[in-house]
Amino acid sequence: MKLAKMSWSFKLSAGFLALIIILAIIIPMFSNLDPNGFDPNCIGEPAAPSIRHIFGTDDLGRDILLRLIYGARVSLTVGLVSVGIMIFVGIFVGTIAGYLGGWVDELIMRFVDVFMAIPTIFLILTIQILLKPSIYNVMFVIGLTSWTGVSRLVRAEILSIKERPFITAAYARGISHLRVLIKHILPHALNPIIVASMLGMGTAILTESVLSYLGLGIQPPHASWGNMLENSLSFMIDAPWMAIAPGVLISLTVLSLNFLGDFLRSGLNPRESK
Amino acid sequence: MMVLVVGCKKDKSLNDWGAQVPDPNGMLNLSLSAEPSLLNPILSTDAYSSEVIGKVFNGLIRINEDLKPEPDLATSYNVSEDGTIYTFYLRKDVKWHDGRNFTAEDVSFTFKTIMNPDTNTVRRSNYYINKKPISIIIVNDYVLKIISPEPFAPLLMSLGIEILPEHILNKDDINKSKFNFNPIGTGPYKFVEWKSGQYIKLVRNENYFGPKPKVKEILYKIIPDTNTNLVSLSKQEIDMAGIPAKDLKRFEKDENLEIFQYQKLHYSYIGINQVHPILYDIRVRKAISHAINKDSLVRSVLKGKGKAAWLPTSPELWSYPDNQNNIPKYDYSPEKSRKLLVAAGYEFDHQKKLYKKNGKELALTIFVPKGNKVGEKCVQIIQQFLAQVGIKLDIQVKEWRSLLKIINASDNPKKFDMVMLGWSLGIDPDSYSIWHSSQYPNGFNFIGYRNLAVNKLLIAGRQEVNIPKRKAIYEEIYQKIAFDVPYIFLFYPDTIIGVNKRVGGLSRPGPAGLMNRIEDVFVTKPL
Amino acid sequence: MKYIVKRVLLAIPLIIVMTFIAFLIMKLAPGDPANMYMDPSVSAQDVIQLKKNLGFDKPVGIQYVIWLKNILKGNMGYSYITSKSVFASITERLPATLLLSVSSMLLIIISTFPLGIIAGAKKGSFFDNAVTVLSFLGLSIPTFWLGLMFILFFSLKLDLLPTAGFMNPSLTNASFLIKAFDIGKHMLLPLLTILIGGLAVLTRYHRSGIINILEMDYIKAARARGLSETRILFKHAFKNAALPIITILGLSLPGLIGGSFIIEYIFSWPGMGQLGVSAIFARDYPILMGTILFSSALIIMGNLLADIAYAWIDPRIKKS
Amino acid sequence: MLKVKNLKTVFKVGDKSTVAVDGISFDVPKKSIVGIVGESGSGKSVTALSILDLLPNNGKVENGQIIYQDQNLQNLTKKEMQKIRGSEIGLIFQNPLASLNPVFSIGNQMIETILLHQDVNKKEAKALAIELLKKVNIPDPEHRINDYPHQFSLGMCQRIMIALTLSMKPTLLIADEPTASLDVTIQAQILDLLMKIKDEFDMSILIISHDLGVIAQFCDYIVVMYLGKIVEKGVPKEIFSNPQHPYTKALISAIPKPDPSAKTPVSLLRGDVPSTMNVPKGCHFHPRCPNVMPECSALIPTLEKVKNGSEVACLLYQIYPSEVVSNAKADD
Repeated sequence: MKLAKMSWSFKLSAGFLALIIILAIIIPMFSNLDPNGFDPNCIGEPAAPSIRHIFGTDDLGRDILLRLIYGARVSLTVGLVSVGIMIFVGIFVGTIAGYLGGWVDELIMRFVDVFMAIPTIFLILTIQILLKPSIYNVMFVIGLTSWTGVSRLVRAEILSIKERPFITAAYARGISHLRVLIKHILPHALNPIIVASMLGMGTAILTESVLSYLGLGIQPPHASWGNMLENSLSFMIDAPWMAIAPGVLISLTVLSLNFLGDFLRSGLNPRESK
Repeated sequence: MMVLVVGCKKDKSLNDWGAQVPDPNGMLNLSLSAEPSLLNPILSTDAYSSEVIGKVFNGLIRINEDLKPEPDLATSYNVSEDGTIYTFYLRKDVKWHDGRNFTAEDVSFTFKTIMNPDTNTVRRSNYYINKKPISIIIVNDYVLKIISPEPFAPLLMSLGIEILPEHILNKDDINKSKFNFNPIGTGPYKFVEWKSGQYIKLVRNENYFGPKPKVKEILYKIIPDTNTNLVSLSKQEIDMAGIPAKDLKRFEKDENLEIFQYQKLHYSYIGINQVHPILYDIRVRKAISHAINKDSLVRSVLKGKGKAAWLPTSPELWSYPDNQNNIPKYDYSPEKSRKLLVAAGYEFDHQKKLYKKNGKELALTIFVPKGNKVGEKCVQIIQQFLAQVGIKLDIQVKEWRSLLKIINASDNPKKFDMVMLGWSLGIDPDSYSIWHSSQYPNGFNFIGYRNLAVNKLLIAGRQEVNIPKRKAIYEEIYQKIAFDVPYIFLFYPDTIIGVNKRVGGLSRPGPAGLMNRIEDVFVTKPL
Repeated sequence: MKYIVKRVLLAIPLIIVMTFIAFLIMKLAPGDPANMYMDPSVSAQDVIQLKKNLGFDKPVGIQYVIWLKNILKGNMGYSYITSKSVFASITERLPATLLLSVSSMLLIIISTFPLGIIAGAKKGSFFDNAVTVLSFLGLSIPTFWLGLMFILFFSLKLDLLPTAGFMNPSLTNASFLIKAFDIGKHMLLPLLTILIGGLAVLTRYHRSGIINILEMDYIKAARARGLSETRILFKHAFKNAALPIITILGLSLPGLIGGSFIIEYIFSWPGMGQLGVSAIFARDYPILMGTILFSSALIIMGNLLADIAYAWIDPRIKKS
Repeated sequence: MLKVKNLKTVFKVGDKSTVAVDGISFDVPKKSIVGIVGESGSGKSVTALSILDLLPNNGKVENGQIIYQDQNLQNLTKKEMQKIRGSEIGLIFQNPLASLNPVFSIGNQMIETILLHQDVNKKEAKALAIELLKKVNIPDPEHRINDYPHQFSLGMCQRIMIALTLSMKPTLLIADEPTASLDVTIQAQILDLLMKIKDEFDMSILIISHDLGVIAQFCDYIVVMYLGKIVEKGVPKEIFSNPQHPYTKALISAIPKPDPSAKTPVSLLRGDVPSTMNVPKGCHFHPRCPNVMPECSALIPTLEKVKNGSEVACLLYQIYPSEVVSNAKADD
C-alpha cells in the first residue's frame, strides 16, 4: 500500500539522481570546456543568468552550470567513497564485535560509545588539519568518523542471527566460520546497511559542504558543490544566483538520497510496507 | 625633540557634522571578528587585542595620523646625537584607572617585565640590540633614560609599547594574572566588562589626562562571521566595519553610511623560494613576473581599490623612494616572459601548451593561506596568467598554522615553491629580518634571499638615525631587491570602511586609522 | 542504579583513552601555538623561549602525563593563547551552549511528537506526505546556508530579529524578564535553524514507531474494547512510541552539541563549540582537550538521563 | 443473535487484491458456543475482525451482511460501532501478552475500560476490576492489579484478557485462538473458565481455532473453513463421527487419539496450504484433495445439506453442480 502511494517520491528521487549522475559522467566526456578556466585579463562582476550562461557566472567569470556538473563528480564521489569507507569499517568492527562476542564485544562497543560521545566535527576538523587538504583526505576523514552507526547496526543484526537454527545447521554441515559469516550472516544485515549508506551519502555530501564552509574542503580552483556554495555566501546579496544553484542542487540531491533510503527502509521492513 | 601640541587640529568630519550635537552619553558600537586573546599589551599579539588595548593603555609615544611619532605619556623626549640615549620627560598629570599616579617606575617595570625570560612574550628581542639588552635608568619619578648598547633606529618605535601599572602587577605572575582580563590602564577608556564570545565594554575615563573623551561607552561586539558582520553594519547594530571591495557598491548606496577609503600599510606578494631547482634561475623568476598583470589583479580582485606594488614598502611611508625610475619593473608582457623562458633553456611543447626542460614540465605549486579570500582568488587568476605563458601552476590552500610550519621550518631548502602572502608594514622601514641572509633558514627571510650588498645596506639602515640619509639607503635596498625578484610584489590593497553617519570626529582617513584619536570621536544624539 | 554506576565507571577509562588519542592527533597536527607569528618584529629566539615557558619542548608523552595528572587534581590547565584557566574559559561558555541545546531539544520533542503521531496515524495522507517532504528537506539543506538565509530574510529584509549575539549588552542591569525576552529574541533564529535540521530524523522514527505500534495486538485489543481512536493514539500508542525516541534523543546529543558550533559561529552565539573550534585552529590544546572532555561528559550524562527516563517510562525495565 | 450472511472480505496488496473470506454464512444463536476451525490462511481470524470492523486499513468487507440482534453492523457509524465493541461483542486474541499494552499496569487498562463502559467512578471501577480478577482466578488481585503485563504468565494474561472483556459485559464473546499459545494444561483451564463465564454471564461465544480437537467438545456447532470458504458445518457429533468433506476428514484424522491401537496417518493431505494470493481455480481444495475428480478444477461447489444434517461444499455430494453454481447467486 505504501509502496504504491509513495512511489512518486521514489520515482522522482531516483530519476533526479540518475539525471545528475548521467550529466556528471557524460558532459565532461564530450566537452573540452575547462570548468576552472577563464581569461585573467577580463574579469568582471559575477554575471546574472542569461542565455549564454544559464545559471550565470561566478566572481571569476566561470560558467556556474559547467562548474556544477564538474562539481557533481566531486561531490558524488565524496559521497560514494566516504560511504564505502564508512561501511567497510563499520562492517569490520561490527562483525568482530558481534561475532566474537564476550569481552571483545564489550570492549569494542564501549569504545564505540565513547567515540560517539565526541562531537564528530572536532574529530573531522582535527584530522583534516593534520592531513594535506585534498579530495582523498576529505573522503577519508568523513568515512573514518561516521562508521559507528553502521558498526552498531551490523553487530545487532549478527547477534540476532547467529543464534538462529539455520546458522547452527550450517555449522552442523561443517561449513567454516568465515564462510558462514559471509554467506549466511552478512546478507541478512544487508538491508539496514543499504539504508544507512543512502542516508550516509547524503550526510557526507553535507559534511563536505560544511568543511568547505570552514575552508577545509575541496581546494580551488576545483569545483565541488560545497566550495561553490561557500564561495557564494559572500555574494549572497549582490549575486544570489551563485548561491541558489549549488544550494538547491545539494539540497535536492541529499533529499533524494534520504527519500531513497527511507523508501528502502520502509520497503524492506515488512511491517511498514504491508 | 618634539613637543605634544594638543587640540586645534583641522578635522574634516567635525566640520561636516558640525550641525549635529554630540551626545555626551552616546555609545559607540564596534565589532571584532575574533575574540581578543588577552588585554595585556606585552603578552598579546593579535590585532583584536591591540584594538582594545589601544583605548585602555598609553605608551611613551604614539603614532599620529601623519604616521609620525609624538609623545603620549611623555611631555617630550629627545635622542642623543649618537642615537644611543633616549630621554623621556613624563607627564605628571597621569593617573591609572584605579587612581594611583603614573610614574617612571611603571615604565621601568614594563620594559623589565618584557625582558624577563619567564614572561610569555615574543617582544623581548626588540629590546636586545645585537643580543645586548637596553638599560633603563630612572632619573626621578618623571624623568627616565633608556640607553641602547649601540645606535639602533627602529628602537624608538619599540619604546612606544603600552605601559603597565607596576603597583598592580609587581607581585603577580603576569602570565596568569587576572589583570589580563580586567586591565587597568591610563588610557581614555576604562575597562568595564568582557563577556567571552559576546562583547567587551569600555567606559570613558573621566580623569583622562588628555581631552575628555566625547563618547561615553564603547562596545566591542564579537562577530566572527564576515557576512553577519556586514548585515550588522547595514542594520546599524554596529557603527563601523571594514567592507570587502566586492561589497562596496551595495554599501555606497546605504544612506546611513559614510564610506572611507585609504591605503593600508600592507603589501601582498608572492614569495619565491630562491633555493629551488627551477626558481633559483632569475630568468624564470623574471618570466613569472612578466606573466602577471598586476593592474588586472587590482581591477578584478580588489575591484580597483588598491594599487600595483613594485617594491617592499608603502607609498604612505616616508621611506618610499621619491624617484621611481631607478626601480626595476618587470611589467606585464607575455612576450618577454616567453623569451626569458627560452633563454633559460626551456622548450615549448605545443601539444600541452607548456614549457619543458630536459623532458620535465615547467610545473610549480603555490601555497595560499586558508580563509584569505583575496589570496585564494588571486592565485586562481595567477594560475591562468601563468597558463597563458606555458607555466603550470598548482594551487594548495593551506591552513595557517600548517603553512607557517612549512615556511618557518628550519630545513634548507624549504619545502615550497611559491607562497602568496602579505606583509603589514611598521612605521620604521627596517626590514633586516625579512631580507638579511642571516635570517634564513631561521627567521622571516624564509625564501632564502641572499644579496651581500643588501645585507650591508640593511645594517647601515638600522644604525643611521638621520632620516634623509636613511631614506637614501633604503632606496638603494629597494632597487636591488626589485631587481633580484625574490618576491613578486603584487599590490597595496585599500582599506574600505563604512561608518555610520551618526559618528563624527574621525581622523583624516589614513593608515593610522579613522579613530586615531578616540578622544575626539563622538556620536550624535538619536533623533 | 547499579547499572548506571557501572556505566559511568566504565566510561571513565575510555574517556581517558579517548583524550590520549585526541591529544596525540592534535600533537601530530602541524604547528603549535608558539609557531603562529608572521611578524618580522618577533624573533626566533623569542619563539624558542615561549615554547620553553609553555612546556612544548618536552616529549608528547610527558606532556600528556602532565596534563592528565593535573586533570586528576582537578586542574584543567591554562589556555596557551590567553593563559586563562581552561575551566573558567569553558564554564563561562557553558550556559549559552546548554541553553541553546536544551531548548532546541525541547522544541524538537514538542514538535516531533504531534507530527510523528498524526503522520503515522494517517499514513499516506496528504499531511503525512507533507511532513515527510518538509522534514527531509530540512535535513537536506546545508545548515550554514540556511542560517545565513534566515539572517538575510528575518533580520535584514524584515528587520524582525537581531542579527547575531546573545543579549543586548545595554540590558546588563535590566530585569530578568526583559533579559530573558531579549535572549529569546536572539535565540529564535539559531533555534529555528537547528529545529529544521533536527526534526526530520526524530519525526521519521516516531512516525514509523507509531505505524508499527498501531498494528500491535494490544492496539487491536484496545479497539475491540471500544476505546476511541484519539485515546488509543495519544494514550496507548504514544507512550510506547515515546520509548525509542528517548534513546534516539540520547544518541543525537553529540550531533546537537557538536553541530551547533556552526550555528554558534554564524549567529555569534557565545557557546562552547565556537571556543573548541577556534582552539583547533589556534592549536590551543588545553582548551580543546577541555572542550572535548566537557562535551563528552555532557553527552554521557545525556545518554544516562535518556536511560533513566527510559527505565522510568518502561515498566519492563524497572523491575527486572 | 449473530447472523453472518455471505460475508466477503478483500485485502489489497499493492495493485492486487485477494479474497480472504469468500461468501461465508453462519449463525451464532443465543447462549451457544460456535467454533470456526481452519488452518492459518483459512480466513477465520479475518471473519472475526470483519464482524467487529477492525480490519487493517487495506482490508474491506466487500459484500454480505453481519446482523447482530437484528441490527446490520454494516450500516452503523464509527461511533455506534465503537459502542458495540466491548459492550456488546467482546474479543480476545491468540497472544494474551501482546494484547495487553506493556507500558500500562493491568489495573490502569481495566479501570480505563470499565469507566468507558459502565457508569461508575474510579474507585468503584477499581473494586469491580479486582472482583473480576478474582473471578478469573488471579491470586491476590488487590496487589497484582498494579502490576504490568510482563509480570504475569501467559495463562494469567489470558485470564486478565477475559476479565477485561467481561468487565464490559458483552453478550457475545469472540475468542480468536484463545489457547493457541498456551500449554496443554493451561489450555484446558482457560476453556473451562470460558464455559463457566458463559453460563454466569449469559453469553454466546464464537471460538476460533486451528485445532479441531481442542474446541470440538465445547461447541454446540462447528464451522470448518478452508481458504476463505466454508467447506463443512454441522454439530460436533456429526462432524466427528461422520465427517463428509475430505478436508474435514483429514483434520479429524490428524487429531492424536488416546487409543494407541488406532492407526491413523498423521496427515492425509498433500502439499501445503496455497497462499490466498494464489487461490486454485474451481474447488479451492482440489490440489490437495485425496478424492479429486476431473471436474473439481473447473467447478466451485456450494454448501449442500447432506443426510446427516451437516452442510458440505464438495462436488462428491452434488448431483447438478453447474446448476447449483448458477443458482447460488440468485439465492442472495
